[in-house]
Amino acid sequence: MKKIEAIIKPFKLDDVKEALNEIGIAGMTISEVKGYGRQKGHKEIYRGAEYVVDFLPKVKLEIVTEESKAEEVVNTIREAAYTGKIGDGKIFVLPVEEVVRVRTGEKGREAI
Amino acid sequence: MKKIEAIIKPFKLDDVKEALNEIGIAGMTISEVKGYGRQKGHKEIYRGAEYVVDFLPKVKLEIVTEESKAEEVVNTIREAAYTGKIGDGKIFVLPVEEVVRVRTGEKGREAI
Amino acid sequence: MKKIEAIIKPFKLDDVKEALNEIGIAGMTISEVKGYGRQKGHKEIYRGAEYVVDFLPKVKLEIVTEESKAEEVVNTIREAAYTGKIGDGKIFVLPVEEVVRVRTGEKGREAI
Amino acid sequence: MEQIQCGDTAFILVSAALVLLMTPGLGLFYGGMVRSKNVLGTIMQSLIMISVVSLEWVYLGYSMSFGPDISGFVGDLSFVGLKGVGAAPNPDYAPTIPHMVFMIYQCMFAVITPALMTGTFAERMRFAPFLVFSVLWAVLVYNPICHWVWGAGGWLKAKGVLDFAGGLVVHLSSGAGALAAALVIGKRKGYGKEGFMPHNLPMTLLGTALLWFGWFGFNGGSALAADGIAGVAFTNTHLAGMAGMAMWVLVEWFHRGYPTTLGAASGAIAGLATVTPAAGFVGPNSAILIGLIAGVGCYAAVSSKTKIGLDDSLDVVGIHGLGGVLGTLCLGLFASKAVNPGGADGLFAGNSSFFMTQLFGVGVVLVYAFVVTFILLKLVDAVSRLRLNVEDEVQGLDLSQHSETAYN
Amino acid sequence: MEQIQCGDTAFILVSAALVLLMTPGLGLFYGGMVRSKNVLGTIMQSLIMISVVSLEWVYLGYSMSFGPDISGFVGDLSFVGLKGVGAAPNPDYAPTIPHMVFMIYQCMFAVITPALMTGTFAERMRFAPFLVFSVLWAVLVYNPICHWVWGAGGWLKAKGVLDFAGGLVVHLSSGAGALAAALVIGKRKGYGKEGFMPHNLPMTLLGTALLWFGWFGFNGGSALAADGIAGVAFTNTHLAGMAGMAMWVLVEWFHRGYPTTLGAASGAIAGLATVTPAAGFVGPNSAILIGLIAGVGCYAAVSSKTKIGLDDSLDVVGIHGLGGVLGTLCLGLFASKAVNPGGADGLFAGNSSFFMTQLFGVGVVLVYAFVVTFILLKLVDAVSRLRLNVEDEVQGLDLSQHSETAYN
Amino acid sequence: MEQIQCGDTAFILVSAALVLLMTPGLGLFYGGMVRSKNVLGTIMQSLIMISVVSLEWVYLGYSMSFGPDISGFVGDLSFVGLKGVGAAPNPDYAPTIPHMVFMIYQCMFAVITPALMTGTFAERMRFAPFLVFSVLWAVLVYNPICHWVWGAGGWLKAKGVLDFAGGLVVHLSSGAGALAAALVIGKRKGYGKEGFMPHNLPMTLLGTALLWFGWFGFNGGSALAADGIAGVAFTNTHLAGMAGMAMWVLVEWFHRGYPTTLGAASGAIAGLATVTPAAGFVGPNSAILIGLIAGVGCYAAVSSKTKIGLDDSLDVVGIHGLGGVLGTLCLGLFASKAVNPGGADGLFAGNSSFFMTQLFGVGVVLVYAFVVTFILLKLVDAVSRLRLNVEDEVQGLDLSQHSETAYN
Ligand SMILES: Nc1ncnc2c1ncn2[C@@H]1O[C@H](COP(=O)(O)OP(=O)(O)O)[C@@H](O)[C@H]1O
Ligand SMILES: Nc1ncnc2c1ncn2[C@@H]1O[C@H](COP(=O)(O)OP(=O)(O)O)[C@@H](O)[C@H]1O
Ligand SMILES: Nc1ncnc2c1ncn2[C@@H]1O[C@H](COP(=O)(O)OP(=O)(O)O)[C@@H](O)[C@H]1O
Repeated sequence: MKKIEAIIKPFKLDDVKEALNEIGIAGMTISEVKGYGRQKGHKEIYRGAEYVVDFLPKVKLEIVTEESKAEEVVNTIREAAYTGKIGDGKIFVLPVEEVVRVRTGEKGREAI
Repeated sequence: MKKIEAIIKPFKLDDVKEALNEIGIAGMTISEVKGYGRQKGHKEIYRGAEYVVDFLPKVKLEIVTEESKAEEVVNTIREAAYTGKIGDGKIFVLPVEEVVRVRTGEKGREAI
Repeated sequence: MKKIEAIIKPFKLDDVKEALNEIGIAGMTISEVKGYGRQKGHKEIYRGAEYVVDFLPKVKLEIVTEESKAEEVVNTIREAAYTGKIGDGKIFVLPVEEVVRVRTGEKGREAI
Repeated sequence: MEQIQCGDTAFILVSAALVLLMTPGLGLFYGGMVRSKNVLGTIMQSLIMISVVSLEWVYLGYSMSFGPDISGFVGDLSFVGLKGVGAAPNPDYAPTIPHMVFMIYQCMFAVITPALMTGTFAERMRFAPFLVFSVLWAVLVYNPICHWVWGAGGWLKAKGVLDFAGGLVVHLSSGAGALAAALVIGKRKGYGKEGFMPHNLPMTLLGTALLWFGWFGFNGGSALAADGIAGVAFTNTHLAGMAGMAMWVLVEWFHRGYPTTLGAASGAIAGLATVTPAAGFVGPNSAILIGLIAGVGCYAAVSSKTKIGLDDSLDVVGIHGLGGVLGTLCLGLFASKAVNPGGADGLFAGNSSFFMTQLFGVGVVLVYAFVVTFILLKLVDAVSRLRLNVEDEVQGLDLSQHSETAYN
Repeated sequence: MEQIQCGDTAFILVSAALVLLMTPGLGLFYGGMVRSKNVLGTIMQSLIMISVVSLEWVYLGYSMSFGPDISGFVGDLSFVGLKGVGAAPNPDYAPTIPHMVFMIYQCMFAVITPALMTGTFAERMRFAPFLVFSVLWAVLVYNPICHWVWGAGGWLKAKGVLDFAGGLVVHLSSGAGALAAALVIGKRKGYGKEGFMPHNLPMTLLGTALLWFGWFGFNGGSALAADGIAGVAFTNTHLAGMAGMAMWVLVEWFHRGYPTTLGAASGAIAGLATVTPAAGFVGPNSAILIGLIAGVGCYAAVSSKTKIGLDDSLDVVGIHGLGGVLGTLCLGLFASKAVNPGGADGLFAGNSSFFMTQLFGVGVVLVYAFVVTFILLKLVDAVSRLRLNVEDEVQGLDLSQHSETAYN
Repeated sequence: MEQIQCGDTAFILVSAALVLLMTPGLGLFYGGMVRSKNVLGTIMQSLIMISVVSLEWVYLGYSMSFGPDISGFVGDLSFVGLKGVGAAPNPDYAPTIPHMVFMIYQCMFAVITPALMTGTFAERMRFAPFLVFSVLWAVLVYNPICHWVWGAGGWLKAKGVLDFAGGLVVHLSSGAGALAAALVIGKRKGYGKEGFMPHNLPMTLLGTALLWFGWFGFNGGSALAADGIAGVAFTNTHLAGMAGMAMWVLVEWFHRGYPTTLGAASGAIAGLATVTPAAGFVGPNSAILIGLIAGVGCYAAVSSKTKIGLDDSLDVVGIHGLGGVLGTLCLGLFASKAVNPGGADGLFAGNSSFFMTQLFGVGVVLVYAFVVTFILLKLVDAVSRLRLNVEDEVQGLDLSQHSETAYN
């Protein structure tokens, strides 16, 4: 099993979700995160002074999937999240040793 | 070392925390996430129109623990988070290579 | 590739970010989490009654980096996040199998 | 109509606007204290009272409360649909302002009273039976008590019971009703185990501010003229509010080690509620004393509720109920004809019988409101379950009752 | 100046303050409904109207609206810079209060009207062209319509068109303008695909409370004296607001299965807007009816807008536009000289010609406001693109237009 | 008592309510600008002033400020405990309203003044010494200055210094005190390194709205009657507020490239504060000019504070202090007996001596308030450390001082 973590631009979430649905991924967990990277933070003005805000809002997707599907998921996310501008984000693939569904106790690929 | 990630229903957090305490787990990190899965999203009404909200509030627990305790942790969470209804959530087990306690610099099982 | 996850005290974030910048780490993702551990929760008063709040605000950093840099990153975080008081947090190192940059499709160390 | 004073009319119109603002203010006050999944439902329970009770008021309540008296007990139906309630003053109540202005001013009081009660059963009542209960409560509890105490010919009024701006009519009636409601509906799931911490205290503080602001109209306007009595009622309102705030904060600081902001808000509301019956009948130093008594008394009540295991969720009994009692009795102690010749002298001015009269008034209103509310709730519950089922309570009022989420 | 009444002056000053409060109240009402990245920009579009329109009002608008009449069409420039607008009353408009008080009271109406329109193009207009458009709109749409309907000598007024507090001048003018604006600026990116759920409904409910509170000044104050007419206008405002709230909630409950809090707020605003033109000219039972009509009518309009694919984002057309139409026509039905001898009798009092006059007024204002707004927006757009570019729309108004973030 | 006017009484009562609302409004204004861990503590510092100062006012302050004069310097103790302050007017101050109404109206001014100062030492002062300091400040700074400027027999008043509604008494006294406080308490931990971005700007905008609304009572009510002067003061308040907002936004747009919403709010407050001393003494065109001057002047002050490294956290010095100075001097320039025969003619009406008088007033109040505040803070600090320790500052006011969390 693999866990795919993707950091994407928030407004791309809907597109990515749809694209994943199309390839049969029906489960995922998302969270709001802040990212720091090549993409320059923006300036904000506060009472006549300028401040640089480094951390930009991003969405993190976490998807656990079978080994055989991992690459397809990665590619799908890549395409759906793509804008071509700096800050589009990253995708990480991590190994997962076990998966359990709380409701049924099923394990492994049954649990996804 | 293993990292256990569990996605559970928010109102089950207290039960899970207590159950983990009982088996001697005294450290964990939680975050608010949104989940998408078999559990159908709810409808919301906005000015006379209906919208489906896909992402449901969930809580994510992260617990790093010794290899030998991992299974017990997984089972404990499973039981405490169980309601039997769709959407109860998932538990993932991931390998961890190193753990460090910031305060002392301790590593490995000492650090947990 | 390694993924370093660090749970630190929120007010240490700026120091840690700067320290990481100095060793050439220019990308990271952070999120707000709540932690539970040795550090005792605080009491809160609500209409004449006292309640113990167990979960304390923490910041979680996630940094994916090359294997060879992982140790330096861990040490750097450790030093910058250190206050010596209970609750300083933990650092976890996890294996990462693949990294992709959404914008370019680059993989591996190029993608970081 | 020659006798209409534009200054008095201006004052009561503005006062009516201020009292209207208190109802959503109360919604915010309560809304900040509940968990975020219940905030809309909680505000809604206040807000919708504006519709429910105003309708009832126009087509029944005003006439029951202030219509020509039937043997001291209730008004007749002369004013139903506001028949005859126009620009000419009603000399029984307010000779210098249009009758309609008096009617709408009183409407705002009728609206907020059942809204106060919602704090006690917060986070767990179904919306539909709540509406039904509220209408019945307005008709069977509020209107009669209002008539007894304020209606021309009302029997408690005839007995000499005084209530300047609603210690009995508003605060005790809702507080006693709240006690019944807390008993009937039972504790929230997780009560005593989880913390139920307030989800947004700045919202509660904003609500407090709007309530305080509105209370000037509530108490000041109850003079029904912009005169010296209005001035003293206004001043007393402010002074009791600030004294209640000071006292609660001090007691809490001493008792728990910290002066909290919610304590400040709670003490202010306690002081404001408690001075309400007395506002136009006592002097400012008495008002400060009343505020101090409210601060310590309501603090004690609220912090001991957990001991008796009553889930009066947002402390309607401990603040409004007790405040109504304390205030009405304090009026029995501190009332002074030197301040208001139209009032009475209290115990400390040597008139112990007035104190007993007030005690009697408290007893009557407390028992009546408690008993009738209890019966009403049991009846409504029998017809249509009051309480949310467990899943809905877990999911929260907002989604389960209103299909909405407060924050996105 | 002997004839100045301090009671009337007090009432109109307080009313002016209440109406001022409506503009930031509207900002919060709208601000809660947009996505969090747009909340500051949305509030700003209301707030800044205070500066933009007040300046315009002092140096042009007041004189165009209420200055000595030029052939029924517009006021002359006598009052520019408030020349001659002082403590002495202007007997044409308000004989018992200082002229300056009348001027500043009317200023608040001029301010809020273009602010109402901002709901229709929420989340996607650039700030600079928005300012330019708003000034032009105030000059070319608001001022003339205001003069026609309310100015001494205005031609619609002369024809007998009545508008107590701004059904035509405020609500229909902005609602018709909003329709034009929604057409010109087009849909938001993602419209129909994403949900655009409100980011903070308690903020919207707070805005509703402030609007309702302020509306007492808006309608009550339009009597320009603290008298029986003010009393009836005040009462009608409250009753239509509560009836609109009740009706919207009921219809929605029936139609969608849930009574929502945003529905309650929307219904209240619909009722309040709809009764505006009629407030001082009809009796309270008619006001309740008007509120009920507003609740169901505006609900129907708002919930069918998606069908025609109009992105009137926060429903200015469906609530203020339709409310202005319905209210002005209802006045044609329900007006009664028994309530206000200075008013008219409506259709139900046997006077069908008055209804036709009102219909004519609606037609004129609707067409004029729509056409001129449409042209103005096209012109401004040609000079300086109205719409945010896509990146800025994605990023949100707050960062792209104001370099700020609402919540940290 | 025959001479009491119900219209005037109504107006001052409502004005008092409006001014009371400003204190929590200020709490929200400030609360939105701090980090979320400090929001409750920040609001509390305003809110609790209602208790602290009102108590001081009743038992000392009112008498020191407005009691029978002792050699121009301070009032005697005749009015302690409000002895003799009743329904009969005090002809020295307000002959047409009850003395008690005047007293409570002035109480609200005394309450908000030290609350204004809290913005300067936001996020880092301990609660207990803060309370002690505030009482002492009210007694030793506010009361004397109030007596000098407004008290019958006050020496600055006798010299001809004018201050319509508190440019010296409220804004400069707190602004000069704030300067001292910023120096004594020092910078926040992380100052210059971290951003300290506002945690909730909509809260600040709401605070701005409540302040603006309340300011109508603050300045309008300072006429102490609902007359033409009240009308002009009210109008000037609005116009200076809107002009300040316009100017700040424009300057910022030019200077930084963006018009911000916090800039709009700041400019509005700057304009409102600056016109305060002049409100009833100048014409509306002058008021607009004053607002424009305030907008650019306070912007310049605020944006240069970082250069001198002063951590006046929420800009009390740059807005209220400078506003008080500018407004008092502008009054010296623009005052006109044509507007208010009870006022003066200023420099532009050819009376340069009045300008010098105003300059003198500014100097006296600035030096006195700065010096006494500085000494007071040093004294209190010596007895009980003013500043939070580092852990508490990191943890935030809410948890460390009040054992509460704002948002859950
Ligand atoms: N080494 C890293 N570890 C974890 N997250 C990273 C890392 N580098 C970048 N990110 C995340 O990816 C986001 C996008 O990265 P950035 O360098 O701005 O642009 P790009 O992906 O186009 O190279 C960042 O905002 C951050 O959230
Ligand atoms: N493949 C997945 N990867 C990551 N998270 C998942 C995945 N599938 C489900 N989840 C998480 O688990 C939650 C529950 O899943 P769901 O399919 O709704 O019910 P159940 O766990 O009963 O099968 C989801 O809301 C989501 O947060
Ligand atoms: N076993 C664990 N798994 C995951 N997170 C943990 C674990 N133990 C501690 N943490 C996180 O680390 C934080 C600090 O831990 P704590 O035990 O309070 O102090 P210390 O790190 O000084 O021992 C906790 O608040 C929690 O977020």
